Amino acid sequence: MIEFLKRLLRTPQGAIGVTLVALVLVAVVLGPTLAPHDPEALSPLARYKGPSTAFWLGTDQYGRDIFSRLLIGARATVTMAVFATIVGTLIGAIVGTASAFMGGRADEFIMRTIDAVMSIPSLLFALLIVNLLGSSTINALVAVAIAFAPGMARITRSVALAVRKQDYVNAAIARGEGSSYIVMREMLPNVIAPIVVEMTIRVSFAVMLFATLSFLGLGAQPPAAEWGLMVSEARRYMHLSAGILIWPSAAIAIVAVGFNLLGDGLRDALNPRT
Amino acid sequence: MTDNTKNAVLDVRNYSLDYKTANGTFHALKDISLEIARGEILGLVGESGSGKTSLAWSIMRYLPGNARETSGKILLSGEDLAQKSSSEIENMRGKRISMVFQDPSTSLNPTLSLGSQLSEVLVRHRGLTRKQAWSEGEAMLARVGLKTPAAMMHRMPHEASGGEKQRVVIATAFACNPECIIFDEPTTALDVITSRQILDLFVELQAETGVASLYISHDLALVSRTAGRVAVIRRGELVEQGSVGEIFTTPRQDYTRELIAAVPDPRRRLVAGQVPTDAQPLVRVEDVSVHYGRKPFLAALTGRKHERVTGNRAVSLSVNQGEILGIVGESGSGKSTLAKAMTGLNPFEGKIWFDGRPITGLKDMNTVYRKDVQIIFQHPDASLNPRQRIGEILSRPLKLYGDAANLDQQIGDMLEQVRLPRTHASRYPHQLSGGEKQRVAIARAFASRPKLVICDEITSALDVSVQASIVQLLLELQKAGNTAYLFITHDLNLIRQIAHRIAVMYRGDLIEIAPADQIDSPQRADYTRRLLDAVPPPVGSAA
Amino acid sequence: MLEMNRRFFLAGTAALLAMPSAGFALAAAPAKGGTLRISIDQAASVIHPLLTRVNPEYMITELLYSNLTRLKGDMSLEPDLAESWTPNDALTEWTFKLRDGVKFHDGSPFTAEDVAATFKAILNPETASPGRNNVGPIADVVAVDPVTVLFKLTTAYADLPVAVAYPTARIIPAAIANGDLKSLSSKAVGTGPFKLASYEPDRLIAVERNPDYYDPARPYLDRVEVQVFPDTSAEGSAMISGDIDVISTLQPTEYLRLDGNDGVDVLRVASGQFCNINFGCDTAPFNDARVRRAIALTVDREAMLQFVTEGFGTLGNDTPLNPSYRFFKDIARREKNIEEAKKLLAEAGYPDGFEATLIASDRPAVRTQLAVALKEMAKEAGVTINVQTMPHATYLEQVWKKGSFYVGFYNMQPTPDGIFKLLYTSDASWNETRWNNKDFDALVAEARATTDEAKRSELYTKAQELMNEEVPSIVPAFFDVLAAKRSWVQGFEAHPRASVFRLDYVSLTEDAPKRG
Amino acid sequence: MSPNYILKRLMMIVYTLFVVSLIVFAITQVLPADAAVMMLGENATDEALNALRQSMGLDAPIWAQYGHWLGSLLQGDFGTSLRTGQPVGPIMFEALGRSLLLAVLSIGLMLVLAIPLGIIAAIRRGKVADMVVSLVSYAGVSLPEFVTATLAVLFFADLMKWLPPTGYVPLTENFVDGIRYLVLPVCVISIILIAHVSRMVRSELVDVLHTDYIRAARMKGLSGGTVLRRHALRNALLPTITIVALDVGYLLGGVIVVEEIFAIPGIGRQLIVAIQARDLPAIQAGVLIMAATYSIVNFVADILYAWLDKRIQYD
Repeated sequence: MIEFLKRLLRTPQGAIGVTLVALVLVAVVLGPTLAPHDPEALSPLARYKGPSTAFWLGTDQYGRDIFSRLLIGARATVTMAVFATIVGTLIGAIVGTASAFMGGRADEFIMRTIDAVMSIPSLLFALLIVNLLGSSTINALVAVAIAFAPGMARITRSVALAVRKQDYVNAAIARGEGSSYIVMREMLPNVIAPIVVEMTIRVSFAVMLFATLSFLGLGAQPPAAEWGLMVSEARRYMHLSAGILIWPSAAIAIVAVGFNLLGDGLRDALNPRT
Repeated sequence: MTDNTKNAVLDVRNYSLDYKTANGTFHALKDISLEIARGEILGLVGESGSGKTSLAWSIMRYLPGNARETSGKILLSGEDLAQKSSSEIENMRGKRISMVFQDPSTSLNPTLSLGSQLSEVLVRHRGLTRKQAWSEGEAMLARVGLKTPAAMMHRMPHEASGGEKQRVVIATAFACNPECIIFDEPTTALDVITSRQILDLFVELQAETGVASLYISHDLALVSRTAGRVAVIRRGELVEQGSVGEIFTTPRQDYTRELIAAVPDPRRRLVAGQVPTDAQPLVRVEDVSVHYGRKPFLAALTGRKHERVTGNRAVSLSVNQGEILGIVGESGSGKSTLAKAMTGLNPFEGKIWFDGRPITGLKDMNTVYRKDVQIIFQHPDASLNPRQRIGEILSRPLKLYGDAANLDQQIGDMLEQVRLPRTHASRYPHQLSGGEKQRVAIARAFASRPKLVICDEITSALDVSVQASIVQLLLELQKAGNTAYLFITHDLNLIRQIAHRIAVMYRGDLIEIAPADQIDSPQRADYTRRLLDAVPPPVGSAA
Repeated sequence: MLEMNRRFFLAGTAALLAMPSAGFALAAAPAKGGTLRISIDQAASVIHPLLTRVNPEYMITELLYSNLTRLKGDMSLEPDLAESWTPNDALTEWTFKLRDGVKFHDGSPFTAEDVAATFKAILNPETASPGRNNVGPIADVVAVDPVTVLFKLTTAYADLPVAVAYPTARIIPAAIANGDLKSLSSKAVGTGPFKLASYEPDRLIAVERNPDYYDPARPYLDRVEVQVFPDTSAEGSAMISGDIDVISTLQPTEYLRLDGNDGVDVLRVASGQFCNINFGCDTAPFNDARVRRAIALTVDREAMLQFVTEGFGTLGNDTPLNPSYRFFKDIARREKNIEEAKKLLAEAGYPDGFEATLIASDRPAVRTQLAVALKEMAKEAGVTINVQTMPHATYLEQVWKKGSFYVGFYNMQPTPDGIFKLLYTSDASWNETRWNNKDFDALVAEARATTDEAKRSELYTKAQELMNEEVPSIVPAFFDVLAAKRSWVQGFEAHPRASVFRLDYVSLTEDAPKRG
Repeated sequence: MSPNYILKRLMMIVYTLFVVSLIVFAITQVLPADAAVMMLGENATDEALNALRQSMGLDAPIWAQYGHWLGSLLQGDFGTSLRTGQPVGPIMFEALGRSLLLAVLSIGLMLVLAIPLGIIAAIRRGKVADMVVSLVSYAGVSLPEFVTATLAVLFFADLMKWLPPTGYVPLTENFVDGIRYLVLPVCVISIILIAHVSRMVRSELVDVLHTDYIRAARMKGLSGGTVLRRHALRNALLPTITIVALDVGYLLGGVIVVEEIFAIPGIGRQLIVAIQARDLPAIQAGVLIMAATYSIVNFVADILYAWLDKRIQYD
């Protein structure tokens, strides 16, 4: 594990990625305790204020402290994105691995259907689902998860197929191992690594997707401090105070870049060749 | 070029090469000195990692960024290559010194026609126009013995056979009549018969052009009949160097001796002659056929019948208690397919009788059968799960077939049985060497005290010396448990050493089965004889 | 005398109203010609004159059709297709004299028949016209002669001339009204100042001058291009870059952004347009007036005015009327008073407050802003409000008129009666609050039929006081109507009604960019 | 590449569209909206509504409705918009045309930028240039389109006044203006893809540069440049075809947002409006058309790939 972390930190991507993500996680864990102000308290007299000692990043259209809102919002934003990705990945991984293991017509059928689903752009798909379920953070989460599942299924399958051909799987079959053991102990451990990489990178996509849903009025609900929502609300006020738009955007950018870099780092670190 | 054709064309003097790596400096070549005169072939023999390829790259001046040349020089016709500018080097490559690679299927660009890949070197170095180069190229293809050069020029690599491709590569190497050519295992990737033909071609062209040749190979036997002089390299150092005769008859170094001893020699039989053919064979394979592939969509749609790929065509054979049955054949002859069928990895038609019990398919292969029939694969790194410790890998068969009592004890014993330290149980496969890994695989196979072990090319990925020791181990285990082997290989010499009987397969058909000692008798099938002719006569006969 | 007064006030006559309204007298004689680009903030999906529902659609039909009367910038009436109108003494019958020689776009003459047919169509439930309940208590419409129409009413109604100016009361040919009414979804046959040139609901609606318009002077413009801008910020940018000449409805934030840009004039007019918190007065806990009043008491109205209008508005007092309306009564304003609120809640049986979900549609955005602000303000009185926003369509489908606690948003209506009958009486067309207060109904009904100014204002005052006491809905603030134009645009004014644009009075100066 | 394969792929497209039609129909069935109400508005009386429901066959069982819808679909009738009362098909296809223009231009720009970046990164692997390129690409993926779009408008239009902020002019109407209006949206869309594709090109090229045949080519005395041109690029760029095709899905998604902000009346706008107005026929048509576009693009890509890379044998 330690040795693995070393490998991870050796690449510049890995190093920067870990740092940024760690930064974000701090906000997620300690955000509420660190926040200097009540993120929802209105102050009519302190609207559109620039950065000051009282309000480090200034205040928004309700005179709320942007810095506090960012800290609080980290939970809503990041955990949601991570969670949605994990759910989507799990669904995808199960379907993909199963499909690969079954093979033959079943595999064909599953994959064609997945292709079909994937022909609907994931944003559009998410849009439809949220409209269906009604706009709320949880529903957005479900939507993103569902939108992600097919892609992940596809990737998992291709990886699983490669593993499936390996001789140690053949050996297991020849040994007369049960399917469950083969899938769980022989295949899955070797499938997971690339999946984790893909997952990490997709977290940033999830953040984007959430933000975009909020922009289309279908994501988190005001006055939630979800970053995407903050940005999309801010667009209306950006001409009165640029900070309202810039800070949450920057926060999102950090998450996105962080997870992307981390993903690339992981890819190298998990790659046997390096 | 001066007139000093007497002197060495290629002259490597006290050459040393290091690689800077994350965990310290690695000495790839230490004080190497060798010369090749015009018209001479120097065989460079060494096992994997001995540095023979590094030497090739240093001669071609194609070294990775972390390489450091710590001493010595490399002279081509007296000119120090180290002094040359990169553009000079580029002008030299392919013109004055060229190279033939191991695997033609990877050394040719899959998306360019063979012709363009051959002619580009002529355009580059002999300043021909594309047109001239093309026709010149045809001529050369004819010269390397390709039947339809004009057509071959237009083919894409995937449209040509391995042999044809390698001929094109050789043609390219000879294209500009270089002074020196480096052959890096030029036949290893090819089938027995093809490689024989390629070898003949090489010898012929070499004699004709008198090019100074450095012939790199791991195969002593092969080198013994191509090269005039041999240099043995080990861990970056030249062990010894001399004429083929000296080296093979009176080797001075122990390592050389071991190497020579390790080379399989049909005359040194390692098993007692015949096993008594008892009334009922252990396994009887009856008309087993294997087909691949599904009906393609259109065929399924139109109901048009279509020819499925055939792996095995009605193969029948039997193995007796404690017998070693060798199966030989070129790639695609269906040896492994049979093995897969017998272990339930391939669906098959026909019957397999085991211990008098009929097996018609996967469903019949119960625990008993699984326990009694084990398989060992070619590549140990592929057959051992990289994410499981040796201990876990070895524990599986124990858990599956009976006594899982005091596992650690048993696993330890298994490891010792295959000459591995008990401590290896806690290691991961990638922490072991190739030979060690294969030993683990063997240990796993024998854990269940099987009656039949199918060995699918299990030594072909290993170095000669390692191969020898593995074979040694296998034979001991065989004697100990009177286990029967189905030993699949393409190495005739090896199989002739250890098998009781040898089955020859070709394109999915079983050609014939013959006792090992009578495999070379003149009344064998034609294909069998061609195979035997193709393998170089074993070492020593040169002397 | 009173008689005179009454006639003087009620009877519109061309003589009186033909003169151009004061606003324009100052401006230089309008130049003719040119193309005006005006932006709207959502697609004009419907151009059927009887079925339009939102301001952008009203704009289009206003360009293409005419009413009998129309509202001027000061909310007073001006004749359109009608030249004059007179009621009977009981105010139960109104006679409209029509212009002669007016032609529809298809060349057919305009007569009283068309008026009759149009109103019959509007009143026909099958047509499902949104204006059905807003054009007055009409029993029957009779074409007396080609230029005379008689409106028979079910009750006395003083405001009919204003009611017929309602945006969905555009006059269409009888032939179509009695025939293929649907055909007007994609074509336009009106008597309006402009003819439909091209119609792309989501991008561009272009109209061209109607040479046969009854007023030879107007319209001044050759062509009007109505462009759809889904994104308000983008709309502002387009104005700055001079891509568009007029923004018909402007967000306060964009107003602040555009203000001071040279070449851009921002326009502002006080209006009765408002956002309110609707209580379902038939469902607990809101069926208790004390609870409603308590929540109203938590509102800091000055702050709210800032939050939802950036200060571009007037304070509300929980009635839909403000100084922009005639008959507005300035009752003592309800100020924030948490103590009082807590007390009322306790009396009502909620000593430690309660929890409720406040629903706000996502368009326009102020709905959400209002909800979020109220959430925080109500906190102080121990009332926990969960804000839930939803797409407008879902809102209309699931909450509107059904919900018991949600945010509404309304244009100013031409008269108090208009807004009361629209939202608050038991028989209101959109009885959102289900307040169903008999006394209130009675007051409004009586006021309708009353002609005496003093009496009327007294009745409306009572009504407002009652409403302010009962709080069927919280009206914290009214919005000014904001708009913007390039300086080269003349004669465009922001209209308090927000659904009136009067583009036929607009002209371009010579420094306007020449366009195709 | 056998006719067999082509036929198979075509059948796949048909299947895809079938599945999509099921999905979209299912979704639109349960969307919280009553088609009749949407059409007649809030003021419709119940009689009116019921009458309309009858005429629209909304009272028929679901499967019957689906059958009917699919049937008319096959006759090229996408139904009438509940919002505008106009036939959906023509509107959607016109919109699709505009979106495709946007998409094609974006892909074009993206390729022009991404491929060189990827190549530089690959040959200067691990060097500064490589880092710079990856930073650029990360910048691309670090913000959602609607933010980049907003910032782009603020800077290039409001501040610099170089380009018109938003809006759309058909190229047929005025080519120059049309292009000027397209510049910003095209840039915004391509930024996202540049990141992905340049990284793709990089890794592919890195792999190719390590193959034996590249070494072999160098050993023939060919210069690095020649080898790159003649041997490496071709093989490295082939896979990008498929990747780009797959990205079209993401692109169409991005187009939705960008069109919303830049007021481009493309299919994305149409869909947003349709979804907001619960215009079911429009939603169905829009989604189907998008899916079809995606499948066809990928089909073409596969054929192109198979045609360019003779190695692949499809059955």
